[in-house]
Amino acid sequence: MAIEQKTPTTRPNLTVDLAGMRLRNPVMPASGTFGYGEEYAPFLDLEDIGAIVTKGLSLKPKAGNPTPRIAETISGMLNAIGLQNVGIEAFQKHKIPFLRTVNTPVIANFFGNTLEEYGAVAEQLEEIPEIAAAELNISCPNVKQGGIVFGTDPQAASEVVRLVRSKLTKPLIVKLTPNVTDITVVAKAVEDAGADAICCINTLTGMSIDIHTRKPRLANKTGGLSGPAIRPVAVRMVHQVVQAVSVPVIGVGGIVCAMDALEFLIAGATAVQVGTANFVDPSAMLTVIRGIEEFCVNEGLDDINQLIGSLRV
Amino acid sequence: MAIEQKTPTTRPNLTVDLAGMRLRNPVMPASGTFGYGEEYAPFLDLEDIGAIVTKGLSLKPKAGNPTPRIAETISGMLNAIGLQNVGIEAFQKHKIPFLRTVNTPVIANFFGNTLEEYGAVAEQLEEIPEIAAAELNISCPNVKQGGIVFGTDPQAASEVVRLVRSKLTKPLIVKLTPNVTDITVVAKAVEDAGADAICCINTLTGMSIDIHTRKPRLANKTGGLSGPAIRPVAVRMVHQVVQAVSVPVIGVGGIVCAMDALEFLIAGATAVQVGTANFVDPSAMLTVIRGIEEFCVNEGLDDINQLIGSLRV
Amino acid sequence: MKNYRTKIISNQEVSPGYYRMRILAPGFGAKARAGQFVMFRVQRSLPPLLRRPFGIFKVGFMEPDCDDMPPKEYVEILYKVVGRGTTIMEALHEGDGVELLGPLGNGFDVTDTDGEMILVGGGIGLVPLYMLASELVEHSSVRLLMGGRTRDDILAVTEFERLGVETYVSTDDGSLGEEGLVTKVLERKLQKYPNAKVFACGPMPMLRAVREKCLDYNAPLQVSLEEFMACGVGACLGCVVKGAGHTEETPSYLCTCTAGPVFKADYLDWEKLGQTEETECGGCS
Amino acid sequence: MKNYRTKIISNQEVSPGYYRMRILAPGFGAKARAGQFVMFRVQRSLPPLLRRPFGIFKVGFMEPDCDDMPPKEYVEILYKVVGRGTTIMEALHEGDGVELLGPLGNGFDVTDTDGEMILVGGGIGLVPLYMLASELVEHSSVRLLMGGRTRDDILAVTEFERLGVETYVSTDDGSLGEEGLVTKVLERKLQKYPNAKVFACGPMPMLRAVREKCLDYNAPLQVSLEEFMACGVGACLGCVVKGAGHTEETPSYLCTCTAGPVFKADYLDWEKLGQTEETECGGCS
Ligand SMILES: Cc1cc2nc3c(=O)[nH]c(=O)nc-3n(C[C@H](O)[C@H](O)[C@H](O)COP(=O)(O)OP(=O)(O)OC[C@H]3O[C@@H](n4cnc5c(N)ncnc54)[C@H](O)[C@@H]3O)c2cc1C
Ligand SMILES: Cc1cc2nc3c(=O)[nH]c(=O)nc-3n(C[C@H](O)[C@H](O)[C@H](O)COP(=O)(O)OP(=O)(O)OC[C@H]3O[C@@H](n4cnc5c(N)ncnc54)[C@H](O)[C@@H]3O)c2cc1C
Ligand SMILES: Cc1cc2nc3c(=O)[nH]c(=O)nc-3n(C[C@H](O)[C@H](O)[C@H](O)COP(=O)(O)O)c2cc1C
Ligand SMILES: Cc1cc2nc3c(=O)[nH]c(=O)nc-3n(C[C@H](O)[C@H](O)[C@H](O)COP(=O)(O)O)c2cc1C
Ligand code: FES
Ligand code: FES
Repeated sequence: MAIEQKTPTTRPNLTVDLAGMRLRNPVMPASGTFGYGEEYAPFLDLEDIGAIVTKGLSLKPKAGNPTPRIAETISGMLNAIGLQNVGIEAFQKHKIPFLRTVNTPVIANFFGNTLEEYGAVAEQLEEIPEIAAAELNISCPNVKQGGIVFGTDPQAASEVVRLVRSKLTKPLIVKLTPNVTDITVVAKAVEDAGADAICCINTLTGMSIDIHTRKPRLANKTGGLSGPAIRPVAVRMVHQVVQAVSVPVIGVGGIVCAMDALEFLIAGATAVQVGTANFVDPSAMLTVIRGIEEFCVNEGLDDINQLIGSLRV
Repeated sequence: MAIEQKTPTTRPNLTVDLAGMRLRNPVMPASGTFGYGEEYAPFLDLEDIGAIVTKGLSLKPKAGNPTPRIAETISGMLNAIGLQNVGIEAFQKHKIPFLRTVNTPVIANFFGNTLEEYGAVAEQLEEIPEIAAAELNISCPNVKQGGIVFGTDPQAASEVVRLVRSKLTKPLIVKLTPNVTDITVVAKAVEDAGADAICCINTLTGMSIDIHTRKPRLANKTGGLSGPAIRPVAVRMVHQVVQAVSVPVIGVGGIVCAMDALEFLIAGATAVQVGTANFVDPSAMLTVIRGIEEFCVNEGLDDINQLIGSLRV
Repeated sequence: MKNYRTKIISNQEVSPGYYRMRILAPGFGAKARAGQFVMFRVQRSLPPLLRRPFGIFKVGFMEPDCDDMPPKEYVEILYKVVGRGTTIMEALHEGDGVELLGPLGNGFDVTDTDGEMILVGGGIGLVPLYMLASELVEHSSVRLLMGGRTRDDILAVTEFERLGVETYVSTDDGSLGEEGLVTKVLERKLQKYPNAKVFACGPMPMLRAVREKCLDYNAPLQVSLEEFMACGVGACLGCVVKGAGHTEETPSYLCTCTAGPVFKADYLDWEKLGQTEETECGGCS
Repeated sequence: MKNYRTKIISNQEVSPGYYRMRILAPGFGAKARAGQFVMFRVQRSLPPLLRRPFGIFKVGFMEPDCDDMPPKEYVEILYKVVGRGTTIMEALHEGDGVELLGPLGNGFDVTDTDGEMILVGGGIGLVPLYMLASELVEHSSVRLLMGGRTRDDILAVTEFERLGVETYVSTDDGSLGEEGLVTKVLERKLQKYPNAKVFACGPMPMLRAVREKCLDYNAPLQVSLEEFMACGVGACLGCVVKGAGHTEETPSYLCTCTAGPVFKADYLDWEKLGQTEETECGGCS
């Protein structure tokens, strides 16, 4: 009896508060690597993870890029999906009914190619009750501004966040691109513009060439580098952003196992996202969650929050 | 007889012209990974490689950072050596005598923490006849400008290149940092300021945390990420820079074997540098050179220059 | 579908550069349908990072190791060594631990059993046709037209014959069977059997030629396609092909991993299938 | 020194978590000196990326495989399984191909053979002491003080005895030999032999304690250090320690791989040895 009672009390608390949401644990998928949730339902219980993050949504359906869209690199992969998605309307009609049945907060990742598009999607997300929070991807080229990426310009980033904020009362997470000189400048800009949390990083722009055909491996020439290869860059940026802002930060980039996730948490991330690793192992997130729990037990911590930001410098 | 004669004539030409230098082949070490040349002399014939590139030199000897200075990451490594070097004077006195005996062009990598320091080193390099060319590393913090890195600001980059150019008649290679939003802007700035060639990339800033001690793995907290992990980023940037400028480009970042080097050459690099791979295999450069030659033979090319920039897009 | 963490039963070279690997997979066969595939994890440590897709060649049961054990259910793949992952695979041995996600994807539609069944396989494209043949021979007369560059690329033909399939071999260099392209044989068969249904898997130029012939003779065609895959379950959107009627304005992209790998030929946009096109966007995701 | 592309002769667990690996290395022994090390390439493919440094435990010759063959010259390392690289190493077998760079670094100075020789080894720090002992026993009387946490960390002691070395074992938990720290034994020996010379290798706290005792008794000390290494040949400057007299203004950094791994204790700055300090610069290279 005594032993039986002990087990539950020694299980560490893994719940974290993120921008007004309470998550059962700090582990969620990275947008674009988990479809709309349903795709991975056969492989893991969606009620075991902290949140579900959808593929990036846009106002209208988006066709994406020609193939090849993916290429493997050393300890990483390049992708140039081109943000293919069903569009916000079809999402609500065809994907929400399934998500409604899952007792896990749904975070809708979204984007636009113009300021207006961003605003319009935000308005619609506000109206979908099943969506707990929105994750704003600002790694997209601003077609009106000659294709400069919103997220590489603090001014443009601030503007889009301000607009979206004005349409959205739900928690707003802003996801930053790492392809910038100083990520803290953009982080501060989006915090000032009203972000409730910051997610970093998106993919590093990369390229790979097939030396036999002498063509780029991706039809789009360049693509986004993800996977373990980029983890040191992601950890560095998360650490920098945590120092620079006071809103919570979600760490993402190259997480495969619990040790990787712990680096981000110790650096100060309130939650983490697992991306490419889902492709390698559909139950990767469960392994990460179990490993974090085990680590807390071994370190004698009864609450994950004692770990977050515990970096000794 | 006929066969004997055939062999030499079918050996492809590997010599390339780089900023006024003629190199026997396009493969050289990346600065900081090959000491001052002598360290690797027991392992490979220094007259087999295209050039020797020294560890970064400064006006005065530099102590560098505390240890740990290196940490392994997935398919890469982080370093925060802190640019330890013997200083230009000791270099001339103790390292040049050996280099004089080697019939391979010596490229001196150098840096400063102020504009004046950069200028002063350039003046001294100009006076050392054994030095064929100078490689200007602008990835250093400008101590006078509050530590902003010269190479992340096109203005500052231009200024330092202009100054160095005014002191140096030897070929001037400028080495760029990848930690910028748009590397083509910096590339154009340094070309305009008088660079004869551009070398990219230096290391990506990264960080790794020991989850057990909860400390950064490097005493310096952050360090430079190098090795195969960064290759897709390097290839992308080399491709971008080749499009943006008309001076030759040296490609560096994650090259381990000939296939890797060929990606850069096809993307338009006139030469390549091998860095971290020297640590893994001291004869890595020879393997790369042999592999490039073999590739040319297999592709029926009699001149490496037919390959350079042959990307099909 | 599920992720099997399991072991290799055997891994043998059957022709130069081609291997057959049997993997222990209890419960797999009942779910697997002809034309489906698995995502194989080459090794637990990196690299290579991503899983590799392989068609299901066979499913079945082997004698148990001893009397009181259940028979060992297996899935068998047949693969060609082409790159990094398959080079690691060829060195694997009986008893080595592997991971296998499957069965995945959309298989052949075998509901309509009328008429002659003609299977066209090019090299390693033969793989999904074996299970298909096993199902089809129950109701129909089945012919396999098997093509390859040389005799080394002609695989497992006797096994098809043992099923009762009539087989026709052609090689580019004439080193086995008829010299020339498999479509030459196909044309003769289509002339002979006006009611034939065609099922094809192989390199894109072959599929394209098969498609032309089937259009000429008005024969329904199903093809199995290959695309680069990261996830295999419809999550990454890396493996799409264009559906019939695809335009820039009304795009129709189909996932090879979920809508395929087997498609009815008419559902596809053959215009640019298997060709690389270029665009230029930021390409972040 | 050179890069040996060679094969493993044997790789055996000698105590829980400790392995001895013999590697074929013709011509190695003639160049190797006590205290030197090798850079071992764990595998040809990644990861791990970097080589791992290991002390040279032994060099020697084995019986040839048959009459007409030359005897097989080998180098032997003794390693503890601690992380990714060594975990891969423990699974290696006879005949597996490996690469080995060496012999590298600066070994023990054994020119002065006067007086008693006291070797102090902590756990795996025993490794470089075996070759040292073999050389020293020629001219001097040699004592080995071997410490470890438990009996499992006490290695190869009988081999030292076979050389004619007097050995003293102590363990933290008393599971073998004397209970307590090896420095307790050292103190007794230093009291007894005022002319002793000390050679030590082991964890930093042990080295620090040994250093204190040697200062107390005015005994010359040589220590073998460990630092993270990328190149092993003085090129990367990753492995430095501070030399005696190091200041911010007149810095003196010594490469562990070339100036060491063996240092005369007086040449080192013991203040911060083995401690992590912090600075903050761009840290690009
Ligand atoms: C649905 C499907 C079924 C397949 N069935 C079989 C089969 O039964 N037998 C068989 O031998 N092969 C099959 N393939 C092809 C097989 O997946 C590739 O040959 C294999 O992934 C190559 O791996 P590699 O690491 O050896 O090659 P790599 O070194 O990665 O690349 C070599 C070449 O293989 C191809 N390739 C690499 N990765 C993929 C990928 N993820 N998807 C598709 N092609 C890739 C590319 O053309 C590349 O140029 C199938 C592919 C798909 C999509
Ligand atoms: C000159 C020298 C001689 C050595 N001799 C021996 C020996 O004879 N036997 C032995 O068992 N060990 C020896 N070591 C230590 C040995 O190099 C490490 O235990 C080994 O590199 C760990 O590799 P890993 O991949 O298993 O561990 P990792 O997973 O890389 O790391 C585990 C721990 O090992 C240590 N380590 C990792 N890489 C290095 C490195 N490049 N240099 C130093 N320490 C590292 C770190 O403390 C790290 O926390 C020696 C080290 C040096 C510098
Ligand atoms: C195939 C793929 C598709 C992606 N799609 C999106 C997306 O739609 N929106 C977004 O914000 N990020 C997208 N990303 C980026 C990931 O969410 C994540 O930031 C990145 O992959 C780094 O994490 P990882 O290394 O764990 O994969 C995508 C990544 C991949 C690999
Ligand atoms: C240990 C180390 C030291 C370096 N020192 C310098 C340096 O002094 N000057 C410089 O311009 N680059 C320096 N670099 C950067 C390399 O020259 C090269 O740009 C980078 O490592 C990427 O190439 P790689 O992936 O082949 O290593 C250093 C890199 C390493 C790993
Ligand atoms: S492989 Fe990921 S969607 Fe098809
Ligand atoms: S390990 Fe590179 S200098 Fe010592």
